[in-house]
Amino acid sequence: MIDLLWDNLDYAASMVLFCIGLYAVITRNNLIKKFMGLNIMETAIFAFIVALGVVDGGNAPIMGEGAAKPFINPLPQALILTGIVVAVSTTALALSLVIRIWRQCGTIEADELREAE
Amino acid sequence: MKRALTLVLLVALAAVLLNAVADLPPHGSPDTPAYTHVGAYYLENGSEETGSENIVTSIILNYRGFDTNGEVTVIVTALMAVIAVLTGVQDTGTQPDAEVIHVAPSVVVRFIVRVLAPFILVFAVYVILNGHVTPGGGFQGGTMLGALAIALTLVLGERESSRLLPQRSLRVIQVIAPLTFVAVGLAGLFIWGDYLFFPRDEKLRGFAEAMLVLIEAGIGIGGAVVFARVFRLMGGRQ
Amino acid sequence: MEVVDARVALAPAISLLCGALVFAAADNTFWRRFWSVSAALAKLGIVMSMLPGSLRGVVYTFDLVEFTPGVGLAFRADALGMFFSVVSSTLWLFTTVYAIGYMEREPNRRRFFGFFALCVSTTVGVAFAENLLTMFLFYETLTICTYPLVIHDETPEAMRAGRTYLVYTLTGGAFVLLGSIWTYQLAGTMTLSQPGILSMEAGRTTLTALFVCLIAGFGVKAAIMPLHGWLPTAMVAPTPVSALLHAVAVVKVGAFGVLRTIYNVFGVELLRELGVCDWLAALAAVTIVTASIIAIFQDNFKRRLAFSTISQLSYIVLGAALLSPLAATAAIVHIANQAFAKITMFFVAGSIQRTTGKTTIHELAGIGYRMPYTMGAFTVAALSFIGIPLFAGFVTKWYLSLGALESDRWIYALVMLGSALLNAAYWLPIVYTAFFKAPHEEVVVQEAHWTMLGPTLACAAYVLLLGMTVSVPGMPFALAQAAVTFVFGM
Amino acid sequence: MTSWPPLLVLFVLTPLVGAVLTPAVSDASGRRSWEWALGTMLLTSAMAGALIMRVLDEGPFSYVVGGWVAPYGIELRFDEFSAFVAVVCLLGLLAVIFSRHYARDALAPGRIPYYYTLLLLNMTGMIGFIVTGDLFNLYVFMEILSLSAYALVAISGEKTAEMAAFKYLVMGAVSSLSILFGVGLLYALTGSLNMADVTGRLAGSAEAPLVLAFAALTLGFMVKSALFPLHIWLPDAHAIAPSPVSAVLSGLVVKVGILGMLRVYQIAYGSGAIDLSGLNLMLTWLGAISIVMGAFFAVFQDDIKMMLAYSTISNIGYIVMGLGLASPYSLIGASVHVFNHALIKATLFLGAGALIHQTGRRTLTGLAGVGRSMPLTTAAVSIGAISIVGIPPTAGFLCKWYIALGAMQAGEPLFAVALVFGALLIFVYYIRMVNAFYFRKPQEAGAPAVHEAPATMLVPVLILAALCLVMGVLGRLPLSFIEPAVTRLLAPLGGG
Repeated sequence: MIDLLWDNLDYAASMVLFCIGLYAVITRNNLIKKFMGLNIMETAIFAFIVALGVVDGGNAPIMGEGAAKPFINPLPQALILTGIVVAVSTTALALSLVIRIWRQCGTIEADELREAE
Repeated sequence: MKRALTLVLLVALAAVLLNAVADLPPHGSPDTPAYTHVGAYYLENGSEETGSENIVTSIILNYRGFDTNGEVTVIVTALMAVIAVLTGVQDTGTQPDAEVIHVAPSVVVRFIVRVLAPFILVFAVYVILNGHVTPGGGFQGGTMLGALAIALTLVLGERESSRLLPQRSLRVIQVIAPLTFVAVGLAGLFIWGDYLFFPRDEKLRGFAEAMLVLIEAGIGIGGAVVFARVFRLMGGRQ
Repeated sequence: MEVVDARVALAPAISLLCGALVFAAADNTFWRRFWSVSAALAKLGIVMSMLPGSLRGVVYTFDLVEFTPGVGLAFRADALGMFFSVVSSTLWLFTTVYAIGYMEREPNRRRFFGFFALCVSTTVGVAFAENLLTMFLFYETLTICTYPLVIHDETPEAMRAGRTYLVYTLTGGAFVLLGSIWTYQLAGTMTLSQPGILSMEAGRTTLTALFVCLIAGFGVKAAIMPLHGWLPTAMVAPTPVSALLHAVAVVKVGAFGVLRTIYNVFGVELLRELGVCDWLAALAAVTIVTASIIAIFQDNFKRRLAFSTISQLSYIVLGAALLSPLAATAAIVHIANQAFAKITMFFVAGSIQRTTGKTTIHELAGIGYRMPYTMGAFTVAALSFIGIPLFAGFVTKWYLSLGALESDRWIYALVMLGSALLNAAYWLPIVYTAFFKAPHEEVVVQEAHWTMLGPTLACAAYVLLLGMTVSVPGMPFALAQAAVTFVFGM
Repeated sequence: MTSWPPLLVLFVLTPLVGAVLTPAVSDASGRRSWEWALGTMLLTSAMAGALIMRVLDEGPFSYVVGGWVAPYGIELRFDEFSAFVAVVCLLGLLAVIFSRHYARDALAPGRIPYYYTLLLLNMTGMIGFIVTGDLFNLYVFMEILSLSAYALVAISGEKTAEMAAFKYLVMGAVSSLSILFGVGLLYALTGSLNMADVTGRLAGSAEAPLVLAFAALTLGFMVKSALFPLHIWLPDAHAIAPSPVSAVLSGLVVKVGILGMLRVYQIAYGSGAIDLSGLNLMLTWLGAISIVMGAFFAVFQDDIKMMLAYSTISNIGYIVMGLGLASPYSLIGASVHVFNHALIKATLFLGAGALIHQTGRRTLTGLAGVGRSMPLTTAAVSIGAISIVGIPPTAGFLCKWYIALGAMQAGEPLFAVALVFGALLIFVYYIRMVNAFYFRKPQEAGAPAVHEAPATMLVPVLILAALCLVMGVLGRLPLSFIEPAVTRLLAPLGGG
């Protein structure tokens, strides 16, 4: 078990990162910090998927002169490029919601907001 | 209390996750399904079939072009959402906008941004146009352009920076990315019979490249406008 | 012989149409009355036009829509269904005429007559239902349609009664739905056209549970104790509604459902083997006696009627549960007998209330001098309930007692006797008070309006006819016998 | 025309282009937005019609984008479950029609063009989600759908709208990540993203990651469809959003989670690589609990839209229970309810929106006696109420019937009991609503005169109410094409 985990250390690291992010989402009171936790989770998943494409000793998948096998799997990279854009978009919307909440209520602490309701 | 409970739960979750990923096909091995199936096909045929040396780009624009089509829609959705959330209402709350403090940036910052601006611009254009041979592409270049616009907004005054975005055609420019994408895709549909089809034979390679560059440019400009606009909206500007 | 005939579907549809037209007529009194009465006549006409065929043994069927093979809305007018629909459409005509007079000055008449028509539509729908699904559909729709009638007055009391009514009947509906689904799962069909569709293969426990489920579902509307709680509270409704609830639509639909469950879902043979009907019969007997005893202590006229209804309904249930042909005849015939007698009484109670404003029994002293025809009709109905020969109620009691003896359960014959005494104990005092106690004030003969008096007398006449001869026009005893022959496979 | 292959991709693109061009064609205060959005939706609906004709004729079909064959390119696939787009287009169209007066009065003028843009983007996301045959593409369209949904909740201008939207966003983003994680795991195990290809290649995978992949996907989709106890975002978001948006969110967006689940089942059953009985048991229980809890909370609401929001949780419970029981009948019932509940809930939310718009009140106490002044709207809402409780012959009955039958078929009669009696509990709060409309006197005598809603609001509500009845009577229609899909879904399990 531990051996297997050691072999798949990249995966294991991203799982741990995922949990750290989730911890922040659940426990943080400040909405921005909550959202930063979510960003950590996103990063963890992205790292996990990108790591799926890694090949030992692999090169960037750019053909042309001087390119040598093995190449790294290009598909996860392409996917995560899309994933990052999605994450950025979500962040933009979340931040603008936080801005509106701040302007309306004067606070972005979750517990104070609950009281205000 | 809540934190301790969360911690316990998360440790349990982590154990489950770790247990599962430990059984995944070994990391870095060239024999995993992930490497041998679809990915291998791309590496094998990508360059030839799409004419792009950068296989990541060939996936983004050719094989999985429809994903990218959706992706540019996602950022436009985000922009529309931000506009909808941040404009059009009077704030009734306790925090007036007037509290936003305007501090003039230092001379050093202003100078450096002004000096670097043309270089950043050129580099961004290069990254956009060379996406199919080198690392880079529309998104990457667009981000640089957007960053440039943001930097300029910070150092220029309100009046000058508002000219960075074309006011009259803004409502079209801000959605230019999906529009170009769909336009090029439809061109493929009406000329060759398939949406997002790019001609593969040698004679038409130039034409295909022109279509790809058009898409990249659309993504770059559209992305840059979205970033700049979101930034300005968050600062309470139009 | 089975014949496909759209008339089976037309009969429920015509009241539906009438409901729609009444709503469309808005506040125009003439058109509302016109549509109500002509729909009642048209429906009676349709049902009666099928009667000769039915008496010859023709079964009319009509499949409306099918959801999936075997599950759909289908109508089928067999002898039992025909009998019930003849009773309800005859009574609808009387009640409509009566209601026009009774509701003269009430508010929200459009809503009242609209839903009134819908109720009868659903009742005939239940009568003609070919399968449990169709039956459930109309059973539930009936609940929904009667709700606005029960809370017609919109007083807090009425709203409370309405809520109780809904809680009881909808729970019952849920049981019926569950039972239907279960039946379908076990038998692969839900048809009511066979003398029993289940078999012992399903296992004793399952069948018992299913029986309890279906009987509990239908028993709510049939007001078998202890499921009767809604009935007395629902008395706050206007009198024609009470009449409709008690005599024509709601309770009869419940009793009819019990009959269908026993005869067409389980079948007599299976139930004999299963033995659960003994319990049902015992429960019915307890209900008959207990409800009668409670009725004695009621001073409110309508509440006494309500408990009497509870008691009378269990005659039907008891008749069915005895599983003997003679008792079954009694059960089916009692649908008509109880209906006519009870509706007469409600008409009387309503007439008295409208004309004199009196609602309790001790106020009724000398009322017989003031409203002689009305109280005459009441006396006829009361004697029928007691079971005096020559009145309709006697026929029921006679066959039921015979049935009890036939199936070696003489105790139920004693119950009949006891019930007769109890009935006498709570009906005769009213007759006595009305005719033999001196009136409190000066007596002027003051009958109700003819729209109310007419139906009252007509129904009383039917009670007499049903008791004296088996060939009452339009109330064929023969149909009941045909139904019994069919279910007992004789 | 109907069999022209690229129609499938144009179907996704039409609302997309229409959406991004909405601000450009209208002026700042939203004039012409409505006409533009309406035109877009009409065109989209026509395409949906053509596609459904085709699926009825030939069965499932697909289209590969850019001429790259699957699994290397992206495949769009239209099967019987995809026929849900019919309801999506219909509700989208009616919501747009409804918004003409509603948006003008309820929203800040500057927001109106963006409101329509986001609504159309929401449609785009939904349609893309439904017709794609590629796991990652599914994720991308799901994000278009989710982002626009968050913003549509915030747009209403109610005091707590942003807070509700933020809550929705955090839950939604976590669930999206969970789904992406599941997709990543499936990719790691099979090397493919095409659903059909993944299905074929799953056999023989390591068990732990496989279970985790399905768990992650299920969890993500369950949050999206607000199954108890993951429902906490729903009531606020659905109650605060503008009413046409509530109709779309409750009718359609939560169903996306269910459709996602159906895709997961297609992969799981088709591959035969994993035993889902544990998951099914859990879903059945959670579904049953959802029914009861949703109904329970709804009873205590005075706010009409809040009540409707909780009722959505109950109804999702029905559907999930049907999925979990995994017998042919229950799956048919669940699939059909995905359609029917959309119609019913849209009737209720649009009707409630019309009532709130005309009276300015949103509590049951405030709406007392409104049946006299707005008879048509209240009649439509009452039909919706009867339908959602599942009284025959309305649309809601069919699903109740089939899911309960499915419970019997699966040998779990107790769940049938839970279902039937859960429906009774639901009735309790709808009867309160009907009572308030018709049988209670208006509170204040001096209240301003209330009139029937304008035609643009009334007509959609009436159409939907009529559909609630028609779909009940013609229940055969959806059944006839769902049945082959369910049979195919369960075929690998043997028997059925």
